[in-house]
Amino acid sequence: MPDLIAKSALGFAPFTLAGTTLAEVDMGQITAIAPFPGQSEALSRALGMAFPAPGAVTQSGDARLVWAGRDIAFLIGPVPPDGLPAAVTDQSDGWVSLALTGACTVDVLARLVPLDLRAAQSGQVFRTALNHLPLIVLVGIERSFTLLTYRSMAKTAWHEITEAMVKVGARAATG
Amino acid sequence: MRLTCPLCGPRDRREFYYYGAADYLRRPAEGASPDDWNDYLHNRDNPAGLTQDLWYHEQGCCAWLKVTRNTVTHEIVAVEAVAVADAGGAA
Amino acid sequence: MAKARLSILAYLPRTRFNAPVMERSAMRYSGFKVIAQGLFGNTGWKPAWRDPAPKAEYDAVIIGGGGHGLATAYYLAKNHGLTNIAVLEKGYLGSGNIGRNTTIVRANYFLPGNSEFYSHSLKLWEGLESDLNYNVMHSQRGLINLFHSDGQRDAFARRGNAMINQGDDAALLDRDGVRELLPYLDFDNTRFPIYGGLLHPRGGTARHDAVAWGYARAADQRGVDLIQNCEVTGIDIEGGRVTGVQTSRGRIRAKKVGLVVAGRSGQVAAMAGLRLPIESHVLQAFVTEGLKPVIDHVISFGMGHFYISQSDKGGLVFGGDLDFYASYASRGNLPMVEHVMEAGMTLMPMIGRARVLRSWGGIMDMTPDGSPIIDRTPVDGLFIDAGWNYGGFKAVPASGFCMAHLMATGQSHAVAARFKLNRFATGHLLDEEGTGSQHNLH
Amino acid sequence: MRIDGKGRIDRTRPVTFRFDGCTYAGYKGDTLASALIANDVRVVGRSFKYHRPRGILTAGSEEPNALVEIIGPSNQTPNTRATVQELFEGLEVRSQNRWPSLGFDLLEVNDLVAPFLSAGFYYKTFMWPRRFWEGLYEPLIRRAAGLGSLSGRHDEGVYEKAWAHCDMLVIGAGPAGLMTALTAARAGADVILADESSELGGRLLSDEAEIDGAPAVEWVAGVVAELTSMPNVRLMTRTSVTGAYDDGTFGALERVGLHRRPRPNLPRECFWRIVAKRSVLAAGALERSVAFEDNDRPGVMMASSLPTYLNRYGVVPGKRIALFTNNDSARATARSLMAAGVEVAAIIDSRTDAPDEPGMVVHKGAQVVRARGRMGLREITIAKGGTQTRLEVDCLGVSGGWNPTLHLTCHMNGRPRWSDELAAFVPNEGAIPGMMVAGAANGTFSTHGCLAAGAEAARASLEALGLGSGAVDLPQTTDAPYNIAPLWQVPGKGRAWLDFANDVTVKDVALSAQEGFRSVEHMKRYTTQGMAPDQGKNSNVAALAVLADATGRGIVQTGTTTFRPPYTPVSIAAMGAGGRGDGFAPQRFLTSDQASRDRGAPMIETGLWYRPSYFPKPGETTWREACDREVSMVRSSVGVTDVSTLGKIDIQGPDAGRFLDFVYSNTVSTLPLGRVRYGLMLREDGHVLDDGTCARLGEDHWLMTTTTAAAGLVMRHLDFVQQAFCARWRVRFASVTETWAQFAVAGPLARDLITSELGRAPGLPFMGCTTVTVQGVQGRLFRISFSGEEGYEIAVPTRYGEALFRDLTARAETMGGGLYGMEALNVLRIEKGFITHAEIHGRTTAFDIGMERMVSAKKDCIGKAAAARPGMTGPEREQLVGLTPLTDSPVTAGAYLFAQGVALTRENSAGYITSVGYSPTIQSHLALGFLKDGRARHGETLRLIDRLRGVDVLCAVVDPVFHDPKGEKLRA
Repeated sequence: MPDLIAKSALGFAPFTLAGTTLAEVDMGQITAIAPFPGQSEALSRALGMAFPAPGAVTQSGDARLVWAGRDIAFLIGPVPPDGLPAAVTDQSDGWVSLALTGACTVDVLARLVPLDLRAAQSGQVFRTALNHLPLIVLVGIERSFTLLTYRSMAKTAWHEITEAMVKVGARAATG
Repeated sequence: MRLTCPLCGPRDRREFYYYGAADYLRRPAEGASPDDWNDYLHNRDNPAGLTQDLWYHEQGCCAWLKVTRNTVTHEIVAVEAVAVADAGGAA
Repeated sequence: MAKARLSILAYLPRTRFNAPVMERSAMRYSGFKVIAQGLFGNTGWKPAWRDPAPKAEYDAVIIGGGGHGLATAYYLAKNHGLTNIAVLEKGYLGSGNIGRNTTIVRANYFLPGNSEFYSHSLKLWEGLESDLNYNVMHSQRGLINLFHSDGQRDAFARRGNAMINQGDDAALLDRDGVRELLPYLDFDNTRFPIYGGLLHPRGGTARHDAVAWGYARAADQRGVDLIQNCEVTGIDIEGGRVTGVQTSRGRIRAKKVGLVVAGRSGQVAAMAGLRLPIESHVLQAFVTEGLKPVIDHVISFGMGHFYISQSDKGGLVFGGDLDFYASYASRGNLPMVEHVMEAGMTLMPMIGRARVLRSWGGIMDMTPDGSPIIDRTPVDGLFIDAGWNYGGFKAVPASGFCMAHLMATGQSHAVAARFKLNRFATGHLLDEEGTGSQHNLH
Repeated sequence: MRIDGKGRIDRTRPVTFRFDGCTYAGYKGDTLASALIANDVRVVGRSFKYHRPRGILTAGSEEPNALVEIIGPSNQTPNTRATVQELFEGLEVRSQNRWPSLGFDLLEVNDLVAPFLSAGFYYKTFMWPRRFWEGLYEPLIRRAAGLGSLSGRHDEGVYEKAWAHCDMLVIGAGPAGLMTALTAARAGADVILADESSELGGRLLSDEAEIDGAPAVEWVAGVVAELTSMPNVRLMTRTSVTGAYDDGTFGALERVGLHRRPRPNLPRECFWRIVAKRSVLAAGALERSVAFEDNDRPGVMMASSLPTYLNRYGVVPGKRIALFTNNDSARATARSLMAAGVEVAAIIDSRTDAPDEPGMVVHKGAQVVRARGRMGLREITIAKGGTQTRLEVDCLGVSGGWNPTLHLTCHMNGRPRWSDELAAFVPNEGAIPGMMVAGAANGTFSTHGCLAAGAEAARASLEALGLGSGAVDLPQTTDAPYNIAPLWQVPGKGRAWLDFANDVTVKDVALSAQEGFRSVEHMKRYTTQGMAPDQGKNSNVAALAVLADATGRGIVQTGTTTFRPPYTPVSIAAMGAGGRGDGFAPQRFLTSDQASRDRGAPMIETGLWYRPSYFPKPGETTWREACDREVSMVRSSVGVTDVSTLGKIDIQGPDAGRFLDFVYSNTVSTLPLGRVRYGLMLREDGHVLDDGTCARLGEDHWLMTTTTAAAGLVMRHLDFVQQAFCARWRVRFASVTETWAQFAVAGPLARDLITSELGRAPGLPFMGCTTVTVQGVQGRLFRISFSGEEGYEIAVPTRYGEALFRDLTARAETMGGGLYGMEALNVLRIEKGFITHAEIHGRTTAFDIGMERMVSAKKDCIGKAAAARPGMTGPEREQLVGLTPLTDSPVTAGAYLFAQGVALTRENSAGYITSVGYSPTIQSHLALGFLKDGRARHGETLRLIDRLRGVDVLCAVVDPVFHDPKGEKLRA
């Protein structure tokens, strides 16, 4: 057991407004896996799950392989085996994960993200921007979203999302 | 303006970083003449019409893209990856 | 906010009046003339310039009837006595960037090569009205470059010292000094706290269209033919020497041809077989509805690539950075629009309720070091004045002055001696921004 | 005057408001304009140049006259159109551009001296004496000009921006727009219908048209109800589509809270970015005026505004109204007014073949030549066949025909086409890719025509979207023809207004042509025609017709100016929403952020990060005291600082070494495992891009560090080099900047501190690296130094960063050491002659900083060829040197260097200073700078001069490494 105390990026209590909640979540182990040229299939065999197509997530048990950009995917869950034909980088501490759930998630994100998320399907993933912040959007069920951005920018992300929630809430209250 | 990233689909221009003319892809070989280097780094056709230039999907998949584009109308004719992506086992 | 400007007597000793030399009988403008004409229904005003048909041959032809081209023609006539010359303009006089900029006039460069040139330009500005007998409304309101860190202060201190070394003026303001001049800035903004500013008291603005018209009228009065709606379609070269141009109004022979076509330099140079170190980009600018005086200075906010002044009509005139992609469209897109507005709101949220009335775009010929080219070309008799990036307006007088000198004498003027076409090949760069050879980063 | 039984206002909900200090009553549903009309307020504003009294001209956003200031609880909003501002309880308004009052305005003197203020007069005068321009003339002009005023206080309002996406954006909800939206929505398209009004229906709410045999408003209500019920339709009222941009992107401004009392957190406005696969412009048409003498008097209005005021708001602006027209459209207006019991004194129709109108006096082939009534229309003069008659009226409705609202089609440089039949410009097809234009915006003015065009636009758009045919039965309605005989100006001696807002008259345009400003752009710029808040919506076409006449050309040859975004003005705050304060750029925080703040460290921004400047101790009153102490502490014991902001890039693969050799100027691939090397990176143009270290963590595994400022830049650069030039190489990289918290430990006791932290001696040679276990956590240890002391950097996963920082701090303090901040870090590196971006400022070559030998001759690398250009090396260039003042005087960065005895001119300056600091170690001020041929000039004495700050100090030129030049401490 480490003697150093681990801290999450924010440590804030969840924020709820207009039936919508923003909460910091722990994604556990995140490993970036970037197959070397021509090695995607070999990598898929070694991992036991297909290297995802752009915008997709593949799954094997509790392990998810989330597309995260050109020739790179994030393995979420297990620690990957050694000797993969890929560059393997632990990214667990590089990101803050925020869960946005509830009634107005799409309206809130429409104020922040330049994508049409109304018809986003569970299991889709987008690399994009949250205003000026880099963003990975993981689409969950019932219009819930997991938002990943750089850990050091967690406070800005939290601030901007809650600001949008406040304005959406004020509109809803005004009718 | 929207660019259709081969990996991410149509995206707003603000996700992209513009570099310059696709001339930058034709880097002179080691030992090329100073004139070749001057041409490579500085001189441009700079057409009023169709051109090819380089964009980087910085707030996206990080692919460098070669975009065929009209500089007068801003019409995007084609977008292709500078390097063929390796995703999904494609060569 | 017009402060102590009304103490007129303080200015009187510095006043002098240079009557311009008129070579043909032309109408002089003055307050008395305005009153006299007003009394008689304003029916006596003559055209500001003639509308001549092109002659078959000129001693020199300037391609491009924008600010730089008109100024070149004017100084060729005035300084070098060349009057058998023509300016060929594809559209109307002043239809290029001279009519679509943010009207800022300054001489706050720091690299040798730029310093002396813009310093010279500012001196020409300061005598322009009496020189041209045209009120271009040059207003030295003072320009303030804000800085937001110790490192930026040092960089601006270097710039200010370079300006003083050049013989120009500069003052370093601390935070309180900025607050005194610009109390409406957001000094509580913790994102980019204002550390101070570099004040360039002689910086300011001018009425952009009037500059083109003033030069046009003065050049016309000295005998220059200003030929509008005359598009150059080819450049005639024989044995490596220019002999004339092909135009939509026929062939025109010329011993010397000056290429002064900002925003089109690449296409026109290509007619002479030249490939230029230029990539053209769009720069947007904005003006609000008219407002009572609220901003007295020109303010530049480097962190947000934002600059603003207020026109005499009351509109806030402001802009930002390039749209960053090569374009000839004279119009931009929303990401830069929004970026500029966000920068305005972070710096001076008091302008929030001003409404943007109009946006427009100009075509900037961007060079790999952000500095211009005034030089001979490999074709004998063909000269080029190009690559003004987005700093062309303030350069108009000196650009015309130096281009005229070059065309008349064949030699670069001392203050434009470093604006060589081959400096990129040799590595003698004039990169004020320090951003390198990527055209759009200057 | 209010008319009983008319209008769509809610008469059960009275509203009081104040205008120029007087309290008035209106109803919910009123605009400010309709409420002022109801209260018989005639003069609402003053004109721009001549300060003439002005009333309300229109009933829409194109209003040029009735601009007012809204006084809010926290701030004021200038130039608000009274015709757009909806009434709410407590609305407080004042008129603008007048002093001292609206009724008595001193600057009305301008109107008396108007002959001397002709177009462009200011270009011809105010030149002498020269200094009078800035001293006298310009301040006077500026104070007279302008319209409303800003308060000068920060705008504390709430604004937002948002994105919307759709298959079809329908702009305008009149008959054409409603029909388009209905047809498309029924076919299943994802539709956004945007309209700038508070209510959908467009002119169907104003006119008394019939559809399917019933009042058109009933059809509107049915369609709106159906659209409201459909999940694939979004109705955006109070939303002006302001700009058409590339690839189906539109800007739109929604007035969210401006029509009601302010509520906490409710945005005033929202700026929408709408991305549409297809769009239909159904924005209708704008009626235009006819220029005649004093046609700007309060009470002279657009004819079409009268039925709008009557049928939407139940008001009429006069008791006795005349209409002046050159087309058929004003007839319905006359009938509506008559039916409501308003006296229509006459219809003055300029057409000799104009139709009769039962029950009304129609003067055919007649013109209104003059209006009288300075503070409100009293009388008009009618000319017919050489005779003039006077007619007492208090309101004149003018219709000079209709201009399609085609502005958006010009936003991508599209030029409209002139239609002789309509005497108007009509849009060119395809001006905006994916956009169709339907209805009056396309020159189709009848209700039937609009409905048919809307259905057809929907059909064609659906087909393009692959959504079927969208067949809908067209409702039955009339298809009246539109007959017009163009009339732009009525001849006469007086001033006849074209551009009301900018006070441009027919004479001004004629004078412009007389003076050679014959191009339409010249005329616009010379007279300011069309440059006012309405951007020429009311006047451009007439003005260019007048210009065409004055120059003897046709309108087609004269051409048009270009409409640019926005269609209606948009507040800076709305388009800049989110930018205020901290919102302009992301903030990045270190894991040690709170711990540093706990110790009172002022945090300063570097890049996007916040880093501690220094750590004040009790009793210290200046930053210098803290900085000196921290520097001495590092030199004598041990200091700790957070360096996590440095870019960290993890590079892996069999070809990684080869790749590094290509992007670094020096050779890195030969580095042994477990070692670190300094690397220099060039831009392809040969200048220094960045410097940093590169560690070899494994056979095929490297860790590159970059400076804080260049981290993103370097990542992008590496991506480019890899994807463009060596995509087949087996190398991949990922940023791990965020993954690791990394702390520098420096000083003679650094090894002791690391030993204490790890529980064992580090056992690393200088420039070595290894993995370590830190208090049970897997970490990394590097022996590198940016201070010149023995130094280590220790890294742990970010989640442990704060704990390790606090632990290191506590251990350091027990050893007599502690934290140091950016100020001390800067002094330490200057003492050692290490460079930062103050020195590698983008114009620096490897030669300049004495590192030309780091550009390996044995291999190609990025930037090598360009660095070999003749201008990039040699004694003419300024080279890095150190400088020490001969006296104990502070020196400043940004100062210049001069030889003694020379004039202080640009030509004589020999170099400049980039970095300065006071070195408590050497007990001297120190400077780094660049000096021409500097390496050959060590030992010279130069003047360091900063005239901005009054510094003039003699300095010795020395080697830039002031401290421990042999590096013995580093390697200890």
